[in-house]
Amino acid sequence: MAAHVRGAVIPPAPETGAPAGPGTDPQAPPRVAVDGLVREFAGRRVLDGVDLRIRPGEFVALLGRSGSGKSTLLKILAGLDTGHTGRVEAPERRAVAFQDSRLLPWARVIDNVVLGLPGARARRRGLEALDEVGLSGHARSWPGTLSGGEGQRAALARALVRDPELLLLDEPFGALDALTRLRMHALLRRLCARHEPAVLLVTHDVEEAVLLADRVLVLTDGRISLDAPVHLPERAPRRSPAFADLRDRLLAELGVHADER
Amino acid sequence: MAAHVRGAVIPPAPETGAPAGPGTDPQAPPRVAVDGLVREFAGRRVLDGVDLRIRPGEFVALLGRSGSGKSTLLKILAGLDTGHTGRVEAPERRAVAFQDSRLLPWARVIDNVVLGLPGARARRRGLEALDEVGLSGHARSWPGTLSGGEGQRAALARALVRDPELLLLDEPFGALDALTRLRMHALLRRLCARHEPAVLLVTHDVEEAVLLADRVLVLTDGRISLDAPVHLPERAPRRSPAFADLRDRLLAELGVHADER
Amino acid sequence: ASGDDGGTVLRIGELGAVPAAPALLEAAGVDQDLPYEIEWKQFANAGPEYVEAAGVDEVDLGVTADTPLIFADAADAGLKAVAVVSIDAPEEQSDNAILVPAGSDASSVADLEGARVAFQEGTITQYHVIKALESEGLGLDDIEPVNLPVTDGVTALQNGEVDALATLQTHWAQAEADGARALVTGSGLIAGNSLVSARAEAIGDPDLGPAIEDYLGRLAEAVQWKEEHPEEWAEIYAGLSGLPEEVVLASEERAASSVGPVTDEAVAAQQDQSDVYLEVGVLDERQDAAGQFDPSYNGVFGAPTELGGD
Amino acid sequence: MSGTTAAPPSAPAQAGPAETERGGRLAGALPLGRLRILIGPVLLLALWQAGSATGLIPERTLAAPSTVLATGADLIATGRLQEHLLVSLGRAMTGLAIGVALGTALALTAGLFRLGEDVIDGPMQILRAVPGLALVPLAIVWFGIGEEVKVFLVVFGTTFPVYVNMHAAIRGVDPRYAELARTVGLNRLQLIRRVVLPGALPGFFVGLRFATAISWLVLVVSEQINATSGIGFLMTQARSFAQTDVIVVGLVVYGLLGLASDLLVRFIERKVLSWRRTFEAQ
Amino acid sequence: MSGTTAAPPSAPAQAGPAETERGGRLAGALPLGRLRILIGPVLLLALWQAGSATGLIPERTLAAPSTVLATGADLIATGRLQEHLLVSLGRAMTGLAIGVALGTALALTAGLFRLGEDVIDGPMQILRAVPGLALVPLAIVWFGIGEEVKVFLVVFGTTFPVYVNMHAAIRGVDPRYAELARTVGLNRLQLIRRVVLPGALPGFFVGLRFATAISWLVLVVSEQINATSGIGFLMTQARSFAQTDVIVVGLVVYGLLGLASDLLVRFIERKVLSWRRTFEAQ
Ligand SMILES: Nc1ncnc2c1ncn2[C@@H]1O[C@H](COP(=O)(O)OP(=O)(O)OP(=O)(O)O)[C@@H](O)[C@H]1O
Ligand SMILES: Nc1ncnc2c1ncn2[C@@H]1O[C@H](COP(=O)(O)OP(=O)(O)OP(=O)(O)O)[C@@H](O)[C@H]1O
Ligand SMILES: [Mg+2]
Ligand SMILES: [Mg+2]
Repeated sequence: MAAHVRGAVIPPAPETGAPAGPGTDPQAPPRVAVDGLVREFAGRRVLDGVDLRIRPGEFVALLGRSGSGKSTLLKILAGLDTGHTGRVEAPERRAVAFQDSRLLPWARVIDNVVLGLPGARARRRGLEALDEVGLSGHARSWPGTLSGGEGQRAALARALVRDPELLLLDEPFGALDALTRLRMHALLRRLCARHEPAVLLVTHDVEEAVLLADRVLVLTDGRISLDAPVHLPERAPRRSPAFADLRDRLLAELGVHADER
Repeated sequence: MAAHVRGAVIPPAPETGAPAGPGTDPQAPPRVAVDGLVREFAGRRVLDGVDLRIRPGEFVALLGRSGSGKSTLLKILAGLDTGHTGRVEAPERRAVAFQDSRLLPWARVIDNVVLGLPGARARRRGLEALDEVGLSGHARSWPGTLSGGEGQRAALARALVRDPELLLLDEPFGALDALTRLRMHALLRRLCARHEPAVLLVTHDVEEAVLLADRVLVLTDGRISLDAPVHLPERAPRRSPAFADLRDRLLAELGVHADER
Repeated sequence: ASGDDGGTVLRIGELGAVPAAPALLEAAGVDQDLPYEIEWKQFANAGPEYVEAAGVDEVDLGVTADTPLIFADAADAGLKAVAVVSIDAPEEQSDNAILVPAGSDASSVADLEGARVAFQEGTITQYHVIKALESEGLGLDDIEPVNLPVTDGVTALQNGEVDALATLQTHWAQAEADGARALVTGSGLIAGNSLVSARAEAIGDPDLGPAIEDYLGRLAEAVQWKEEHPEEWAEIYAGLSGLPEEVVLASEERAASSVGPVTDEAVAAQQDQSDVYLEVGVLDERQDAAGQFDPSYNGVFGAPTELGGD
Repeated sequence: MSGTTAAPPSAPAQAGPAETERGGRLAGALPLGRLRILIGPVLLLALWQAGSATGLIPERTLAAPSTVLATGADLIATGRLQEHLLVSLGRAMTGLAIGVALGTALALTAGLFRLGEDVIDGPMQILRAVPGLALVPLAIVWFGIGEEVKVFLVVFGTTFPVYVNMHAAIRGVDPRYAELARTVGLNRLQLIRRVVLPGALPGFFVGLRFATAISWLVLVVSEQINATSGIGFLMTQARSFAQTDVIVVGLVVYGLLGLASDLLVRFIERKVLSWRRTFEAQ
Repeated sequence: MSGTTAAPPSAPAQAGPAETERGGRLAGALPLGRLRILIGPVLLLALWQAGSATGLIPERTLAAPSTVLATGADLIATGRLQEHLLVSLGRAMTGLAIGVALGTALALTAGLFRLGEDVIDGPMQILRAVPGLALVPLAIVWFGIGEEVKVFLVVFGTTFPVYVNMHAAIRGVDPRYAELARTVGLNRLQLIRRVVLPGALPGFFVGLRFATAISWLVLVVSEQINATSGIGFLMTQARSFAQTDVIVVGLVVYGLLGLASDLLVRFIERKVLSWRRTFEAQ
């Protein structure tokens, strides 16, 4: 893994000052290192100097208003953008779940999931992943026949089956009902515990962000305007005052007033 | 408007027994009348005898697990499906916001919004609608350059600018951040108060459903398994016990256990 | 060229849409005991492909109308006429005609003044029209020339698109069967020769040279047989081409011809045609027609193997 | 409003606005099933017969269907037609196979590599515009007057339609899928196999349709060069002897070949593109 | 990893795996800019000159570029070439305009109405396969031997590529947009204008490219009929008189016409399809 990481030259990032979350080694060099990242579209600065560190095993959630540049940042980390300036380092082995589920319409669901993974073993793991996201019955369906949430889960399975060093998830649960969403949370947690990838999760659900992440970021006006570590009790985290506190802080940062919550 | 409604032959529907919500005339004939609706895909019954009435001015939210057939029902009401059996009546003047935002890639955002509406007045109204969804700066953008949430809002503007008799919304807020979402709620409420369309809103957000709708339905195993009227106080509805009660009942119906909420 | 077994192979180009020559040799009974092997090459579209193929050593010998040799020479294609198929009585008979449709009141070439006359540029039909006009003291400027492929001429005439059509052989016979009438034929105006041409290199070749000599003898015999058995030949040709037998027969009986040596008359006729093309601008430079001929095989016909000169 | 299919008798069908649309669709779909595809050709035949009967199409220019039937039957009885077709089939198919392979390979190279695009696309656009007929002399120099030259001319004619359509189709593949391909680490070959080829397949089929027709059309020219058989030779022969009935038999054969190859390509298309939802006529 | 462009000097650029890709892209993109499009043609020219110099392309069959330049200059100096081109331009453009309009109208009818599809598509597939050359006698009967027949043959040649590509492109329009069109109540005309035409435009342009080239190619046949000028006439004449240098000038003119019309169509395409993100070569 070290071969993929260029962290050696990067000094530990004291400026963001994020304490390591559970499962994160504070001494490990960061897997993702972004400095002074700027991206313009037609003269508009969407990203205006973003600095970011993500350590191996760290789970970072990214919040931000619609159109604030979250997907743009994710794409840059995924190596899919060439128009930016600034320093960006990310491991090569990364998996992405795009905001649109982006399934190849000409490949069956299972083939979409194992896309690029060779061998029968990958296929077996793909089927397991489909089972875990509740789509075992749709393995041989065409993507065009899936419902919105089914497509999203297939895309999630495709990202999870790869066990990457960096997992980039762009609103992967947006189209899911409450129960399915909880199941997907559990699945994601299990996988992260097992493989310890660095995770960047874009979401609009503040509670989801707080419950899943070690650290929550808010992107405002092209910069990281809030970088909040999450410390919740293991049991009944939703009931803890820390949960409500952090949620309210984040909502405030996103511009939602107390009486609207 | 009456010319578009065939309600005269439909007896008032005592079986669903939904009391009229605010702004709903219980005597008015239903705008949407569905009886024994069945839809199969490849032998699988996705809708298995759905009965449904929606009155003019009534706001109905539809919940259901991912893949339970919500979008299918919506499409049938929109007149876009021909493979079903059963009786379906809906007014002709309807507007749809699809689950995918479905913007024509070759038309600028404003042209997408006013698609099918002739004249300069429509254009002015389209620009107003874009302003209301916070996209006034993107009127002349190509849809391909919009962020996920921006596209969703453009699609919402397209549906709202038409002032239809039946408004069909398929997860129109799924990709929006908390603040933008609240604004869209307010916008939708304002519009409904003004034009009193019948509304069917598909959503995964139980609280959203309870706060917006006069009635909340849950679709399970191809049938409407729960049909709950909503009665909340006008002031601080979120803090009322009725809100928490209904929310918990709906979550339970969706299979989420108490300790997971 | 030599075959698989090392024996001599003579590659003969057969021009036109029917493999007529092999059938003719067979019918005339002159295809036996060949001291060499014949490989037939069919060029359905006549002219250009044969000349092009000869230019790249794909064919040794062939019979064409006289016109293609003029252009082959202009393009340095390396073909020489080694024998002439000429009409026996060119003053009375011809394969060429200028036709007018049924009901036309033209009675002589002079009546064509101002008329739309169809011919194909760069073929004998153009030459024929020029010579016919010339005989009446007219030129191309006095008519309205219409450039049409020979294959489309009859259709145009029948549909009244043109007032007259210069055509030949079976096309003539077909139009005639449809009521068209010959205003004037080629007799007395043009020679109407066909030329047996060979690749210049083949002529001097120790194996191919004698083969060509032998083949010319057989060809002469076969043509003679054809003239003596027109019905028999018409039946064979009709079978090959799918044309009605009457049409073939009418065309065959039009003008008796025979294969003979390269003669001064043939060279002169060729020179005249070439000069006409120069005059109307189809050719850029004056040619010496004698350069298109090689009398080496005149001996086959008992004629001197040198041209008499002027 | 949608109509009623299983409503209880107590609730009679309501004719709503949408009902009309549905009625229209049913009326268009006629109960003919798969035979619908024959409507057009039969109409064409009827027009032709009518034209012949009224003299709009003179018998000596385009023989009437009845005449053509007789001539065709005759050509088949004597075995001539089959023989010509068989010879042509060999030439057309060989040339087509090479042309399609070449066109596809060139389109992939130009579509996937910028350098390939720079080097290939310009010359292809130039050569594509060059009349094949005018290339015959050159083709004879390079390939002689045997089978090779005939096949070469088919290759020359079929490469371009495949190239142009395929190249445009590759450009038309959604670039978001290319992004996806990069994130899942597909190599160039996998990118072609998994993304570019399937995505460009509809365009490829359009090119294939053209190429199939052209492979036969070219024979009218190429079977003038040292050929004594083949459908192209038959046509040239008939044309130079003004045998309109044979010409028309040839035209009919061409038409049938066109229809048959179109049906074949459609069939393959339906199998291969079964994932595809298409814009439907109403 | 992506590279550095505005990093402070203290943080030197890191060569990550993605860096290589980017470098590759840069290397491919050469600093030639818009001149890149000339690489191919220049290469083609070089090959030709080399072939002529080595004798692989005999002067007699395909004159060397230098010879062609001289002949071409001569043809231009005497005004012949321009005259022929001008005459042909009129015929090609008239026929092209009609053919494109006809092909588009037929494709729209077949694409939008089931009945249209049934009646139109079969005959189009049949007629498309028919050799235009064999239609000449019939064309003469119907259109005489004036300008009409020449234009007709261009129309016959150009209608089909437009039809086939456009028809396939209409089928390829995402049916979800048709659903959208119904829900916003577009009528048939608006559906065409707002959804079908723009969606099928990329396919239309492919068809247009073919049609443009074909409009010139057909002239080689149609300008044999009662023509005394035109580029097709020039080619036929040169071939029957074995004037290889003139043939080659003709071929070059054709090639340049092909390149020019391709550039023109591309230019229009870029303007009209500016919304489109395409799959890019790397
Ligand atoms: N290719 C592009 N051209 C022009 N503008 C673009 C382009 N891509 C993105 N943008 C603009 O950049 C801004 C940020 O887009 P991005 O997709 O990153 O937003 P986001 O934070 O993901 O929003 P959302 O939550 O709505 O998905 C948006 O305003 C968008 O319109
Ligand atoms: N065209 C089709 N062919 C086959 N199956 C289909 C088709 N369309 C939908 N389905 C199936 O029908 C079921 C219901 O789909 P639908 O889109 O209505 O779900 P949904 O309730 O909207 O789900 P979601 O919340 O995930 O959007 C799904 O299991 C889906 O796979
Ligand atoms: Mg986004
Ligand atoms: Mg749905």
